[in-house]
Amino acid sequence: MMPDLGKYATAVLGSYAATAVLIAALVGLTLWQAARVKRALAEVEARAGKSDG
Amino acid sequence: MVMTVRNLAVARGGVTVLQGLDLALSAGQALTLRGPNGSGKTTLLRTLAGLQPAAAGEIDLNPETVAYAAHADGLKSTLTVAENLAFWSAIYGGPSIDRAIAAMDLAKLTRRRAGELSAGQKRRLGLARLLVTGRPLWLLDEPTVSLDVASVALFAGVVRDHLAQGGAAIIATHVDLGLPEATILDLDPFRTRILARDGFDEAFA
Amino acid sequence: MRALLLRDLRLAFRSGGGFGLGLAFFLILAILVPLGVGAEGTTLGRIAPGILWVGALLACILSLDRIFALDHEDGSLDLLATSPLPMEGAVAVKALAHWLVTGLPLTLLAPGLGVLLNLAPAGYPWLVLSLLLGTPTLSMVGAFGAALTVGLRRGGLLLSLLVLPLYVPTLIFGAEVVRRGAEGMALATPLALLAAISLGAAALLPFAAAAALRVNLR
Amino acid sequence: MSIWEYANPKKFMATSAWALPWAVGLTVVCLVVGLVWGFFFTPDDYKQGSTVKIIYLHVPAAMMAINAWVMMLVASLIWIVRRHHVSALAAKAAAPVGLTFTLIALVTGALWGQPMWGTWWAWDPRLTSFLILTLFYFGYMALWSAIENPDTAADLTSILCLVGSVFALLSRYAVNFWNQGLHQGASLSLDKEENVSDVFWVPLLVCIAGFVLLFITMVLLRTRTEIRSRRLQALLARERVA
Repeated sequence: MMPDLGKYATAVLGSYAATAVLIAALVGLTLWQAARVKRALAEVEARAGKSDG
Repeated sequence: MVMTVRNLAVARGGVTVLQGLDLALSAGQALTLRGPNGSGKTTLLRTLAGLQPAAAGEIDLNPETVAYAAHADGLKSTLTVAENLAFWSAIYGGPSIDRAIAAMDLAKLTRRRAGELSAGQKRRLGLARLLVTGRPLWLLDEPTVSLDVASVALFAGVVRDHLAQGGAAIIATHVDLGLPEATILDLDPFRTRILARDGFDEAFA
Repeated sequence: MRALLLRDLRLAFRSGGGFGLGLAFFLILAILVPLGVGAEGTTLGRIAPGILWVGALLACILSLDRIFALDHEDGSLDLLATSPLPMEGAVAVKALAHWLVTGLPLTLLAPGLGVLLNLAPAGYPWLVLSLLLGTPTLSMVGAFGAALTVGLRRGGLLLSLLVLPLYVPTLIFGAEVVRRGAEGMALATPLALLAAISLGAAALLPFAAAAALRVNLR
Repeated sequence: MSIWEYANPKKFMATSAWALPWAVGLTVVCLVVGLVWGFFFTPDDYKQGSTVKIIYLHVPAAMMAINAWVMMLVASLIWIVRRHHVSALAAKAAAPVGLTFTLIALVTGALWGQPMWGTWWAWDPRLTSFLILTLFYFGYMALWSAIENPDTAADLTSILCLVGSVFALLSRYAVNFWNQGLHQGASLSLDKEENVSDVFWVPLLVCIAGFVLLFITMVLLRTRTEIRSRRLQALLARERVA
């Protein structure tokens, strides 16, 4: 199944790996921030006793 | 009318601190703003001076008539007293500095550098700046800080002269200036106590 | 306007330090580079245009934060903002004052450092001319960056980060003029572009900088 | 109903909550189809060998790195002219995404350049422009994080984005000029689009669509976080005052 990349395997696989790492970092950071802010907001809203928005 | 304000609200850092203010000031009138720390005196003065936009309401005021004096005097410590005043006089195209120097009792200090003055002397120099602006409406933020009793009286006299010549002044202060003719405005009733649902950062709250 | 210019110049001369440091930095850089690169004349001569331009640029950055920060600290910026002087004019004048105490002396000092760096003789007039045309942009862009960061505590470092990328076109065209001049090639295009950027910056950036200052004073 | 209603935070939250699952799904589908197709089912280029497979990452990332900045410019303009908070926050949300794409373009470019040109890095005009673009992204993000008052930050970063765009464009031309001045007849050309044949072209289009969708998804998600964060700050401020 794996295509024969020949002598350029490092470059090609490296590119895909680096891209995967960078995108994973971005997605991970985004999700982490989203979860953190969402939780903090839920806490404050619960304290304020209202849940609109 | 030198200035009219209708239903004004002012905000500091996105939070409305004063609202529902109606003010009117005519030539020869002075207004003293009273209120505890953080009540919005400085914010109100900065809004009237045009440094920040009003959160709501209208301000009817020609910006070309205003001279603003903040907490900080805006003095350059390496310039002499005369140079400091002459600079502001040139910027405003105002009258010569002699009268201001005499009025604030700075004659003996003209050749001294501002950095060598005492705190009270600096303040006197800062207030003398008002006289070289040649502008009718003074907005003063705590003008008497670090002034001694004699200097406060001296300054009250300067303000009185200014009013007599058709000027006007709004003064935020804690101390009694000795200006009985000034109307006192207590800002406490206008403070935003119960924050309205859409009181601040209304797009998000 | 004239009063503000004279005041800023007087302040710069009285407080010393500020712009003198920039010149000293420029000089030190021109001494350090040969020590690091080696004394070989042709190498030095080849990189001299770039070194001189990068040095001028860095020396200029050193004093940028003083354009507005001092006035902001002592309150005179608030007072200037409420004065009859239009903010755009004040910004332009303060940038001009900055140029007069940094860019202009750097331009005058540069030929001397060119000697140290073994710049080709044909390059000298173009070195002076390119710096004369380019350093005003450095001051004007710097004033814009200083206006953006005026109220910030970590302003100085951030200012460099914001301003350096904006210096790229000026640096490229400026150094290119000197390089071509030193090698005796045609240099009308980079020279014209350098001048065009200066004119554009002087015409438009005061508005952006004044807008940023007004936001910061709010 | 006018399009500006979407600029209301509540309306935006509602709409984006509905759109987000679709965006995520389409992103995953496009990226998986495009990359699998490109990686496994396209032939090697006769000249570049298997390195041609990097094109499916490099070109879309490079395109979106620039488009992200353009989107930030438009959002900044909308904030300056119409003062819609969502717009300013969307610009803020897009910056890290644009930066990531820029880094991807640079890294994959270097990995591609090594076997093709025998060097990781060449001061080619395009590469240099992207390096400068990263600096712009860093400066923009640093300015956002340095200013406490969110509206002040929105104003100042918008002004920076506007001025920065002009200078970025100038830098692009300057860099082109500079490099031609340096190396006469540079042999390194990155103009792949011109000589891409259909075998590579179709999966490349799918990958480009995938990156566009990824950008949209990320910006939606990050903007939602920014709006929540603003609301959090507003509620905390209210608690302090009350």
